[in-house]
Amino acid sequence: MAKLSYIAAIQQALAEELERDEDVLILGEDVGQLGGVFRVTEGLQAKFGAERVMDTPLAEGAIIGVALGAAAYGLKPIAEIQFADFIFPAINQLISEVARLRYRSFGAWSCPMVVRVPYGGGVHGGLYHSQCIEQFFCGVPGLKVVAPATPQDAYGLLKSAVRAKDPVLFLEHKKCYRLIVDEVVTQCEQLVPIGKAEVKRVGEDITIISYGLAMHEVVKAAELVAEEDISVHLLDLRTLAPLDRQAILDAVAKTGKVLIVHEDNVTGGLGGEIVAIIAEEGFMFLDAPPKRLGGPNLPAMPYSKPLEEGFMLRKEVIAEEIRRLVRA
Amino acid sequence: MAKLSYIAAIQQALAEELERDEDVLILGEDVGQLGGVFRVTEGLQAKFGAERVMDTPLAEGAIIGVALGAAAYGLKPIAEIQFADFIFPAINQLISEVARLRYRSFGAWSCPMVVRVPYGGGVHGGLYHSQCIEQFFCGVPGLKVVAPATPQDAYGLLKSAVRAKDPVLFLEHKKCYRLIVDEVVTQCEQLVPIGKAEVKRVGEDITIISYGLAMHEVVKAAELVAEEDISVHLLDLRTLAPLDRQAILDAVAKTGKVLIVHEDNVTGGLGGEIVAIIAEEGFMFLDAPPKRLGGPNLPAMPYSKPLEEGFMLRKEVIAEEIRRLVRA
Amino acid sequence: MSDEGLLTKEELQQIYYFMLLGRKLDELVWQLNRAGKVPFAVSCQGHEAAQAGTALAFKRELDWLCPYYRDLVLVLMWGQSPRDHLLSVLAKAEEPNSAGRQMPSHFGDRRYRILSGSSPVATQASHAVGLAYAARMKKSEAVVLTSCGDGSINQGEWHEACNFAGTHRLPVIFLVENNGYAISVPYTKQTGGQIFNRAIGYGFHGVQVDGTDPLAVYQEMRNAVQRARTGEGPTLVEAKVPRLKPHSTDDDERLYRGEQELMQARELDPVLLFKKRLEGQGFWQEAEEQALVAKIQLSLKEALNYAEQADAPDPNTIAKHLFAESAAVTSK
Amino acid sequence: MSDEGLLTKEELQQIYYFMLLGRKLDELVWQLNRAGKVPFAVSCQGHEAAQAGTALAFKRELDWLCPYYRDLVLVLMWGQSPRDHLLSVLAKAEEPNSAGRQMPSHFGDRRYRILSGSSPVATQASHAVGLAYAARMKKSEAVVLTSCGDGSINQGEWHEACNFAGTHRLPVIFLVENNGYAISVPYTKQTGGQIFNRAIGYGFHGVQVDGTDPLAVYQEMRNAVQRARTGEGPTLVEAKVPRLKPHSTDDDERLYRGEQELMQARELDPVLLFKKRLEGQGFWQEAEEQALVAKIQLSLKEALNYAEQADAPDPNTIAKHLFAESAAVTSK
Ligand SMILES: Cc1ncc(C[n+]2csc(CCOP(=O)(O)OP(=O)(O)O)c2C)c(N)n1
Ligand SMILES: Cc1ncc(C[n+]2csc(CCOP(=O)(O)OP(=O)(O)O)c2C)c(N)n1
Ligand SMILES: [Mg+2]
Ligand SMILES: [Mg+2]
Repeated sequence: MAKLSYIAAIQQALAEELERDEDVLILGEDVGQLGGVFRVTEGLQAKFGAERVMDTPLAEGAIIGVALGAAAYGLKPIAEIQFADFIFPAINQLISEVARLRYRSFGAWSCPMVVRVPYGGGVHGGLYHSQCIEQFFCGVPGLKVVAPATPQDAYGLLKSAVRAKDPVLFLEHKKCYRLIVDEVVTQCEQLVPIGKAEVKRVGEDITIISYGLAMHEVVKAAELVAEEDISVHLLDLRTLAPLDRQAILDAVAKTGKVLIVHEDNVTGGLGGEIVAIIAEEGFMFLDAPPKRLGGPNLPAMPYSKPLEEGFMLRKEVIAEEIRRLVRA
Repeated sequence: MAKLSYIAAIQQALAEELERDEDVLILGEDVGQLGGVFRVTEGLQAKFGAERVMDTPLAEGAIIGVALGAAAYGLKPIAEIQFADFIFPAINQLISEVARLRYRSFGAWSCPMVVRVPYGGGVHGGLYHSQCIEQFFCGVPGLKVVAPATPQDAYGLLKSAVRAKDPVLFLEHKKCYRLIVDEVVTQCEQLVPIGKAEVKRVGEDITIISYGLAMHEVVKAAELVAEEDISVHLLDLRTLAPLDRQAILDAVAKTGKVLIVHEDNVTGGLGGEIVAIIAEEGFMFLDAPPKRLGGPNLPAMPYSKPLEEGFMLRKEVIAEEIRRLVRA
Repeated sequence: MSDEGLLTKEELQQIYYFMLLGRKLDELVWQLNRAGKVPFAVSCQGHEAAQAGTALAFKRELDWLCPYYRDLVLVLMWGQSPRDHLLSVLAKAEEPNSAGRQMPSHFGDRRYRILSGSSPVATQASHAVGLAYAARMKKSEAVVLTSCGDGSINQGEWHEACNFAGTHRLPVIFLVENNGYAISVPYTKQTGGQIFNRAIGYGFHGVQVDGTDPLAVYQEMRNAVQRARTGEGPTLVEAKVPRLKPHSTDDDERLYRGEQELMQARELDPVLLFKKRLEGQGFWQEAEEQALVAKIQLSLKEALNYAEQADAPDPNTIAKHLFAESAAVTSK
Repeated sequence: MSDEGLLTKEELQQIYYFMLLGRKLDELVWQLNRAGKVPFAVSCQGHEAAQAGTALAFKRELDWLCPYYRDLVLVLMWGQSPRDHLLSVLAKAEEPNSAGRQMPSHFGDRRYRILSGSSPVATQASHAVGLAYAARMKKSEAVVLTSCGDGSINQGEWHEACNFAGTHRLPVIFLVENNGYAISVPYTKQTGGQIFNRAIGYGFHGVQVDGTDPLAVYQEMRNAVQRARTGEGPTLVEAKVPRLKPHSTDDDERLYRGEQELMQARELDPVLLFKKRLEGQGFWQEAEEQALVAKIQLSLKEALNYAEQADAPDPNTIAKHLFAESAAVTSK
C-alpha cells in the first residue's frame, strides 16, 4: 500500500493498463512528449512509444472520431480531452457516434473506449478552464460517466473503464490532482466497479449525496457539524451514469433528510435527476424536503479571485445548510 | 382571427418580423430557394431577397458562429438548424459563445438571435431525425429555451424571441407542424412572453406538467379519464428555460398530485429539474410522490414502425398513469 | 484513355453488372416508396459509375469501408446483397445494418468491414482515419475508403479527419461524390474553391475525375490505393457525378432545378453511357443486356419476396444492445 | 524588398514603437507572474512584427478585429492601452475585456470593434465571417481581421468559417501566426501540408510571409485588405514567427524544446531584427532607443500603479449581465 496523489493513482492505472494489454493506446493533445498539460501521462510515451501514446492535432472531434475507428478495429483507445471545457467540439462524435454505435448496429459493432476529461474549478481557470460538464452526458443513453473523488477510486475505476466493453467518460477533477493524497492499493485486480456508489461516512442525522471535489468539501463540513453533534451520512456517487439508485434510496432511508451537493450549476446539474429519483421512489423515506446545493446558475467560474471564491462551494455554506435541514 | 397550422403560424411570424425590421435575417441550410426541408420559410427568399434569407453551406457550427458575428454587428439573425439532431456540431458555438457573450464581456456585447430547431419524433425519422435535445440546453445559463405546443404560442413566442435582447433556442415540434391547427390572432403586438407557462386545462384531481407534442397527448388522455370523472389540471410550460417556477408550484398546489410528461428520455430529461423544484419548494403541497413519464432511456427513436410506436408516449399510457396516481 | 489493358472484358462486365444492379434495385425501392410500402429512401442514381470504378480498385476482402447513404453500389460490391438492402428499406428485423433501427441506406456490416454510419454527415471521415491508424499499428495492409457528398465536406469534422490523416500519412482515401447539390443548395452557394484542391492544404494528393466514367475513376482509385498501401499517405478523389433523382423521396427538386438542367443531368446517366461504351467496344450486346436485366429483375423479385415476408422488429427488443450487458432498460 | 516608398520613416517608427511597447509590456507581465502577482499569462513575444505589420494595413477606426490570445500588439494598435492590459492581467473590475471574468489576453473591446473572444480556439473565425457578412449587407466598407495560431486551424470551426467566407467572397482576412507549436505539439505532428495552401481549397488567395519582417507582412496585408475592400473576397495570410516564450506561464517548454532550438528562435527575435534594420537605414539611433525605452518604462510604471490600485470585482456583481434584464441569478 502506497500513499498516492489522485493524479499519481491515475498515472499508475494508465501505465499498468498499457503494460497489460498491447491494444491499449492513449491519444490526445500534448499527451506524448510533454506528458499532458497536467502531466497525467508523463513518461508514458518514453516507455510505450509514440504510436501507443500519441500527440494528436488540436481537434477534439477528430480525437474522438479516430478513437471510435480504432475501437471498431479492435483496439482500446484512451482519449484525453485537455480540458472539459473543450469537449464541445467532440460532442457530436460522443453523442451521435460513440454512445450509439452498439445500439444502432444491434450489437454488431461496439465502441469500448475511455475518454479522460479533467474538469472542475477552483484552479484560477476562469470561464473556460473550470467547467463541470457532466450535465451534458449523464442523460445520454449508451454512455457511462464516472467521477471519482479519491485516489483509490480513480485508480480502480480507471482500470474498470479501460476493461469495459462500452464507452466510459472518465471525469477527473483538476483540483483533486495534487490536493487529494491517500493510501492506494495498486497492482491489484480488485477493480472498483462502474455503477456502484459508496458510503464514505456513516451517520444518523442527514444524508448527503455528492461526488468529485465537492465530496471533500462535504467531508470538511461534516467534521464542522460533528462538533455540534450532528452526524452526517455521506454517499459518494462515484458513477454518475448509470446512477446507483439502490444506494441512493438506501442512503436516504437511513436518515430521512437529504442534501445533494455538487459543483455544477444547480439548474441542469445532476442534482435534479437525483432528487427526482428520491421523490419518485423514496418519497416515503423523506421527512423533510430534499435540497440541492451547487454552483450558481452562471456560465462557469469567473477568473478573478473574489469572483471565483464567490462561485465555489465552501464547507461553511454546506455546514449551514446541514444545520438548517437537521433543525427544520 | 384565422385558422392556422402550427407551421403556418411560424411562417407568418417570420414574414411579419422580416417585414417589420430590416435588420432581421434568416440563415440556414435550404431555407432560401427551397423554403426549408419542412417549408417553414417558403416564399420568404422571393419576398425579402437572398441576402436576408440565405442558404448557407452545410456547416451548423458556422451557421451559429456567423449568426453571432452578425448579431454583434447589430443585426437580428434567425438561424435554422435543419433537424435538432444536427445541432451538435454547433453546440460549441451555442454554449461557449452565444450563451456567454454578454456575461463574459460584462454586458459590453450581446447576442440577440433566434435559433429555430425542428425537433421530436413520431415522424419515421429514426435515430437521427427524431431527437429531443432540450436536455442539453435547459441547464445552460445565458440561453432561453422555448417550446410552444400550439399555433398561437408558436406565433407569439417566435415574435417575442425575435425581439428579445438575448439568444433564444426556439424548439418546433416537427409532428406539430401540420397536425396542430387552431385559431390564431396574428398581426398583433400581443406577444406571448418568454418565461411564462400557461394553464391549458383546469382541473381538480391531478396536475400534469408538459410541453410540445406530448402536451397534446396529455389533452387526449385527459379527455379519456374525464369520462371516468377524473379532472386534470394541465400546465403547458411553453418556456423550458428559465422555468416558470411560480406557475409550476401553483399548479401543484392546486391538486397535490403531479405527473410530468415529456417525449425526451426520462433520465436526463427536463422532468428531473421540474420534480426537483417541486420537491424542494412545493413539498408541503404534495400528497403523493411526483412522477415522470417520458421516453425510454434509449438513444432516440428507432426507425421501424413498431419500434417507433413502442417508443412514443401514447394517451393510453398517460391515462393509465393518471388513474394510478389519482387512485393511490 | 483507351480501355484496353486497364481492365479485362470480364472486369468491365462486372462493373456494368454492379452499376445495373444498383440502378435496378434503386428503381425498385423508389417504386416501393411511390406505392406506399417504403416511407423513405435515398438514391444512388447517377453515382453508380463512380462507386463501381472505386470499389474495383480495392481488396474488398481486406479493406474497410466507411460509406454514406448514396453508396448502394459500393456496399453491393463490398458484399451486401440486394436482399440485405430490401430488408433494410422495409426496416425488417434481420436487416444487417441496424435491425431496423436506422433509416435505410445507413450502411454497416461487420461481415464485410463496412463500419456502421449515422445520419449527421461527415462523422464517418474520422472513423476511417481511426481504422487506418489501427490497421497500420497492427501491421495490417488494409486500406480504408470513406466517402461523402460535396456539401458534407464543409463540415468541420471532415476537415479534422483530413488533417489528421495528412499529418500521419495514413492509408485512407477520401472519396467525394460531387453531384453539385446538397439537397437544394447548389455548389456555388455551398463550396468555396474546388474540392480536389483541398487536398493540397492537407499535404496529400488530390484529383478530380469524371464520375460518369468508371474506368477513369478506377484508374485514379487504383493509384490512390497503391499510394495508401505503400505508405505514401491519403488521397482525395473528387468524382463529378449527376444527381438523377431528388435528394430523397421526401424532396421535390422541381422547386430548385429547372427542367433543362434535369434533362442535361439525364444525358450524363452513367449506366447508359457505360453501356454504349461497352457496346461500342464490342463487349456488350442487346441480347446480353436483356438476359442480364431479366436475371436481375428475377433476383430482385425473389429478394423482395423474402424481405416482404420477413418479420418486423419485435418491440420488446427495443432496449437490447444498449450496453454489452444488455441490461433491460425500461421506460420508467 | 526595399523599404523605401512602402512606408514613411514615421510609419516605420510607429511600427517599431508598438513592437517595443508590446514587448516591454509583455515582459512586465511575465515579471509580475514570476513575482507571484499574476497567476497566469500568455505571451506575444516573437509575434510582434507580424502583428504590427498587419495592424498598419487596416483602417483601425473602421475595421473589425477578432483576435486571439497572443495579439497584444494588434489590440494595442487597434486602440487598447497598456493600462487596459495591466488591469486585465490583474483581473480588475474596470478591465475592458471582461471586468475580470476572463483570463488575461481574452481580448474584447466595444470601443475599438474588437469582438470579445473565448478560450476554445478558432471559434472567433466564424464570428469574423458573420461581422463581414453583416457589414457588407449594411453597405459598410469595413474589413474584418481574425487571427489564430497554427494548431488552431485544425479545428473544424476554422474550416467552416473559411469555406463560408470563400463561398460568399466576404471581406475577411484570416491571419495565422505560425510559431511551429501548439503548446508542445510541433508542426510536424499537428498539420498536414502548408497552411497558406489551404486557401486554394476555399477558393481564395493564400500567402506565406516571414512574420519577423513587419514590412513583408504589411505589404501582403495591404494587398489582402485591398482585395477585401474591393469585393475580391478573403485572404489567408500565414506569418511564420518564432515563439520566444513558453506556451504560457504554466508551461515548461524545456520538456519539448532543446536548448539549441531555443537559441535559434532567439536569433529570429523580430524586435531586435527590426531595430537593426531601422538603424541600418539611418532611421533609428541608440539615443532614440534609450529615450523610447525610458518613456515606455515610465508609462508602464504609471499604468501598473494605476492598475494595482484599481478595485477587484465585487463578488456581489457575479450574476450581473447574464441577460439584458440582469435578473439577479442566485445560487439557490
Ligand atoms: C450535420 C448534418 N446537417 C444536416 C443534415 C441534413 N442533410 C442530410 S443530407 C444533406 C445534404 C448533403 O449533401 P451532399 O453532401 O452534397 O450529399 P448528396 O446528398 O448530394 O450526395 C443535408 C443537409 C445532416 N444529415 N447532417
Ligand atoms: C478547443 C480547444 N482545445 C484545446 C485548447 C487548449 N489549448 C489552448 S492553446 C492551445 C494550443 C494552440 O496552439 P496554436 O494554435 O498553434 O497557437 P499558439 O499558442 O502556438 O500561438 C491549446 C491546445 C483550447 N484552448 N481550445
Ligand atoms: Mg451533393
Ligand atoms: Mg502555434
